[in-house]
Amino acid sequence: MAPTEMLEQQGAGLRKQEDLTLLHEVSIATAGVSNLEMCIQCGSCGGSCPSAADMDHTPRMLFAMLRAGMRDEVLRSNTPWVCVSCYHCVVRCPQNVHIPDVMYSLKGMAISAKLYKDSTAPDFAQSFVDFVENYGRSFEFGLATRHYLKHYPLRLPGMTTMGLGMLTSKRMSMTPKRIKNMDQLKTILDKAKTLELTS
Amino acid sequence: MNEYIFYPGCSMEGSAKAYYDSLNAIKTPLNMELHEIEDWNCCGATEYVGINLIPAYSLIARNLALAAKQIDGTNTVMAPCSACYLNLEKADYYMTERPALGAKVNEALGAGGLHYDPGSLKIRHLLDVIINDIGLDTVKSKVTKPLKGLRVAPYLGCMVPRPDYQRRWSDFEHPTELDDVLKALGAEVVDFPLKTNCCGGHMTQIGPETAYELIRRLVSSAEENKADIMVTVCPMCQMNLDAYQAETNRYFGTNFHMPIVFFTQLMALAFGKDPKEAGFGLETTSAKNALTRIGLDIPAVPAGQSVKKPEGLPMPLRKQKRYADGQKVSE
Amino acid sequence: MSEQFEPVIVGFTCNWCSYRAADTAGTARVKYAPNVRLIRLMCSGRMDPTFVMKAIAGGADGVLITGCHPGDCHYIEQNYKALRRFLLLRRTLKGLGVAPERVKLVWASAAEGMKLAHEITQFVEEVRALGPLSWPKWNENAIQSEPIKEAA
Amino acid sequence: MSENTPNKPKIGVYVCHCGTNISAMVDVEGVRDWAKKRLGEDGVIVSRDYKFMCSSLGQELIEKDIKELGLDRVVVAACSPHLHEKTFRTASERAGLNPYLTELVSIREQVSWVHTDKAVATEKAKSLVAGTVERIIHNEALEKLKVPINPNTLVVGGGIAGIQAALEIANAGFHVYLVEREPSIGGHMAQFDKTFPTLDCSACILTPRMVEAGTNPNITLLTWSEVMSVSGFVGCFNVTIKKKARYVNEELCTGCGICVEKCPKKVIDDVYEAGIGYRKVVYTPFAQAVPKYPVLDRPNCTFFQKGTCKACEKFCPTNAIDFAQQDEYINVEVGNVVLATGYDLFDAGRVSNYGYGRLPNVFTSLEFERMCNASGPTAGEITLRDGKTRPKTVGIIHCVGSRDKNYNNYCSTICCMQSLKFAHLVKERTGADVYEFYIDMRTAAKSYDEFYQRVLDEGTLFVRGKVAEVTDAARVPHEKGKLIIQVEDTLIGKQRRIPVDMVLLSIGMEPRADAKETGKLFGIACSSDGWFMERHPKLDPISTMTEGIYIAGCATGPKDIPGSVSQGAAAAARVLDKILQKEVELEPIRATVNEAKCSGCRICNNLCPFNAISFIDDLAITRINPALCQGCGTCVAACPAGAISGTGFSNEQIFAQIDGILMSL
Repeated sequence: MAPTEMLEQQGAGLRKQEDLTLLHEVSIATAGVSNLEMCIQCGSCGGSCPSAADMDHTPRMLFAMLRAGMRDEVLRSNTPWVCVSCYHCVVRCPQNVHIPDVMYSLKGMAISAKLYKDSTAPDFAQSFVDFVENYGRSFEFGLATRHYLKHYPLRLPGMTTMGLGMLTSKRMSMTPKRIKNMDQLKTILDKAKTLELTS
Repeated sequence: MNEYIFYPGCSMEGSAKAYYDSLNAIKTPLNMELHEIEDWNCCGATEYVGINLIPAYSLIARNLALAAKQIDGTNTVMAPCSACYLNLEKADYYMTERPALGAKVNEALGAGGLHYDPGSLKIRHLLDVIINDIGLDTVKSKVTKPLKGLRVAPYLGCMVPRPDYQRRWSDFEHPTELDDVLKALGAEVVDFPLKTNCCGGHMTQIGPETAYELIRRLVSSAEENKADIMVTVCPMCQMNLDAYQAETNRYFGTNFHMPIVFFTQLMALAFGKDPKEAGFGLETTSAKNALTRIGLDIPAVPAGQSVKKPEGLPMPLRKQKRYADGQKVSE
Repeated sequence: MSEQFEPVIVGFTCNWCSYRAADTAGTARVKYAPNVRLIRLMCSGRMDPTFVMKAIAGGADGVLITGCHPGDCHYIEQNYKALRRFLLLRRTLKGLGVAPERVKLVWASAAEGMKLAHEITQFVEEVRALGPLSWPKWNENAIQSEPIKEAA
Repeated sequence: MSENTPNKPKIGVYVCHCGTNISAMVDVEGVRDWAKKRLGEDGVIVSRDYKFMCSSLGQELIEKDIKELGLDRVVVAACSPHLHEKTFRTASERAGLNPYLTELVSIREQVSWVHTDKAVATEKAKSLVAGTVERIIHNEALEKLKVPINPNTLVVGGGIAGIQAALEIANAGFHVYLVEREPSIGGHMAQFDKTFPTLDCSACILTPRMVEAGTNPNITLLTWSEVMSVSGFVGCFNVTIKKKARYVNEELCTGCGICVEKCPKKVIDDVYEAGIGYRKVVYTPFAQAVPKYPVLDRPNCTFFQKGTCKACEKFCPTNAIDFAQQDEYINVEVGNVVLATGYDLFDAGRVSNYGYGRLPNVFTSLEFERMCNASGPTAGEITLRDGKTRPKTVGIIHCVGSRDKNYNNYCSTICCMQSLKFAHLVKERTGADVYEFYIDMRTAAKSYDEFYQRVLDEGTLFVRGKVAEVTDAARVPHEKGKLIIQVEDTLIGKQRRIPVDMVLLSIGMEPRADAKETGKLFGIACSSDGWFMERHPKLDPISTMTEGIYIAGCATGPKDIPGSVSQGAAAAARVLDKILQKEVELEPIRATVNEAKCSGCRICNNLCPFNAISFIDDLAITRINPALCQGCGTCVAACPAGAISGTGFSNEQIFAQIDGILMSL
């Protein structure tokens, strides 16, 4: 293998200059002030994470990879999708890095780059959003059935007992609620989709 | 009269019906008046932000903008659902912390003829207002049927005590507010070490194995601490721990039976409401056995720790200072 | 006019933090806008509002006041007094029809050469944006005499 | 401007090339010629340039002109006054010109080094020169103030730093008042068992020094005492010290300890024993305490609570117990002060995810020091909170409360070494497995890293990662009944849960809770972190902005023992230097009140943090004590009557400088 290719394999942002701006790019795309640049790699996030075991990289590693500009590797990582938003990492981070919000940004970037490994999570998020964008409310029954049909058809039998219980006990309604001023919400969201954080 | 602008959140009319019913059952005795936000919409849970940031925050902010229109007397928005509470709270906070975000969101709202000035509302959780506005004394005074002998595991979950940008709670990890309410109801509160750990969140949908493990940790710890029942403040937590407990049992070959209900349900019971009015019977993991304890005048089950003088080295005085300036020190 | 307006700015530093910050910037060869001329005081607390009036009346387009960070004042707390006077001063200027943005307060520790340089360059741009401030040349009743009102 | 001054001044302007440092970006000759031409009418009679003004030849150039042309003002356009002001002022002085009639203009740091357009840079250089020329016309010849020095010294704080300072001064033959808040001197070092990296016994090396301090005739030991008020200034401070009632008569007490023995009441000792041991109500904190006299802890004393008991009094062979004793106020005159007030420890309870206060077997570093100490509550046995069980696995957590924006931003510097020491002690005494959880290993001092090597060699297990939580909630059977340390092992990128019996929190240092008040009391500042602020962090770490007040030890920031000792000694050296000079010279930059102009409005009265301003009631005017005044000029700026003028920085001088700077070139 040619040395340059080997370099490619090893990645670590040695390839493209632009990749060295990745960290900043993510930081900007994040809701609050992410403080991502401040990470000292202490690992208090990876240590706190209840689902770390199922992540291919701990958040800390992900941040190091961002620094190294490993765009594809980061966006392919399942880490952001496994994040349960428990916020333990945020309150324990000695540098006040807004970790879950960074995870949200990474999900968004992964979706637009079509770089996620497993489509389960993105699909769930998408169907959730679909309901919200059409009704203004989330629709648990529709969501659950639609999602389970697609991804865990074999689990459905096991689920039905619970599902039925939920329905009979009126904990789930068969029909979604729609808000009155749906048009207003639509226009707002359509406008919003044309906007993004640039600074 | 404690007035609040009220954001119920989607699940209150669905999976968390019990929460809604019991809230309605206690609001009169607690003298609460709730003004529901006119035509409120979903807060996006933890899903929308992961898809598209600005729309996600605009979705949340629409509720804030609508609520701001309803300011009259009170500017406090009260949300009983942790995820809703956090989303509203975060939107308000980030729109201030990151003016760029605020500008974009208002640009979007503008398209719908709405606008929101971050900071003009106070977003608070139901438990917060019960503790800090209504107060434990009032709660105590309304108790007609103390929950004597009922061992309760107080379970707050994540999104109420964290990230807590407004510093409303006594602690990120081991807040005592829920314990205090339950004690006020006469219940026996177990020192539940995982009271702010995660219930699995949306993992029940996208990675059940992960979720089942988190559920197992919580339920087994509650059982080890000899709790009769778990109490939560969050529809998502209740849903996961209650509805998916059977699945978890199946997955691990365990045999947990830990009922989990909303704290308002126990409040309603203690206030003398009948179980149905308090939203009981809706839970998948039945609270029947647990309920039989209430009202029966049996001596409290001796707690794990004995009362006699500890020998050996004394324990440090437990300070609960959380802030650099040391303010808000809970006994 | 084709060539851009070069504002003249008088700056005041304290002897302990901000003047040393200027030294630090120099030693580190940090480049910044040349429009500011610094005057050394012992402390920002020495900052007498009439200095600012004098500078403005004397033809300065802006005045930069610098000192130690709050809590770091070498005279313990005098920079807080500077802060108070600064706020008062801005109100007075407004009353006189001078844009208060023409006076800026910057805290810079001896180590913050970078910061000071950055703040100076930024302030020059801000004042450049405000345009020239032409006041009647200094005389005893300059303050009373009707000042040129500024747009905005 | 010139008409303001009676006889026209004779000013010389000297422009320095500084090799090419200045001349590369500033047209030096241009400035030279311009100064003569444009500022001639203001009194510039000569202007020269030279390759290196600061060289002896350059200085001689100036001296020659002063002598031959009778210059009475000198302006040197060169580098920053903080570098060469002294050089040129001394040169002028040699030539018979008052040093305060020479000024420096910084055209290097403020012009040539920071600008890129030679023409513009040259213009700026010119206006800066003009400003200083206009200013210097109004400069006055000033004399340095001289203040006699009282040879006595006050040392506040009886820790190792304070003891060191006191001993050095006393041994040089001068008197020291050593004030300590606690019943005994010794400070934190007296609580430790071993000291890193040498592992020599802390008490063994400290107590001899304590005894020395206690017996040295030149040291007046004032323990169980606090400084209440300070007035005066360098050379003559007047200090009031409160000697808290001991309820033990020091004349009569022999320190036999029978009262302690007979006292029926035990309370938790949360000072010396860090809360894990008990003491009597009448007590000496530890066996080797200096002085030997016990203290009666009034709030806890049964007699003071119920009016009965008096066991101590009954059994005292010399009737030294004195329930009627009152607090005593002592006034002392001193010339200099050394503040060695030490540090507080971070409150581990604030990091609730580490469970301190909730999980019995989580200990702080100080608790562990006491536990290891042969004189401590377990007589040196390392045990769990039950006081019996030996741990089989111990986890030591670094950086607790340090390097963390939620608590303290700074590194406490000693915790890494302290933790390594703990690891060694645990291994040595229990053979337990020891884990160290660190973010970065910081062992940067003489033979520190060697100690790290040694501990590695002893088989301590190092995990790089900031511990996320310590919990007693077991997930798997083998975790039951243990404390589980959950952490990301950042070197393998995996989360680990490590069950241990005992957790030690290496808690950081914090400024004393009352550091700010102490600072106010002595007129010195605290940094934003809260530590006492040095005059210069590198070149003058011992002295403060207030003449005659010196700082040493951890009061200025986290430090190890050698660091504290050196600072104590250094502070002593500074004090002795002052004492031996017999009088001190102060910069004459001071504010003075023109009593004729003073309207007595008192606006300036509470502006001075150095209490230099006092109101003379019967004259209804304000006066400023020149020796107390530090010359900040705040009162000058505040005086509505313009009655206060600041030497060196008078309104005339500043106004003139503004005119100069803004003059058309």
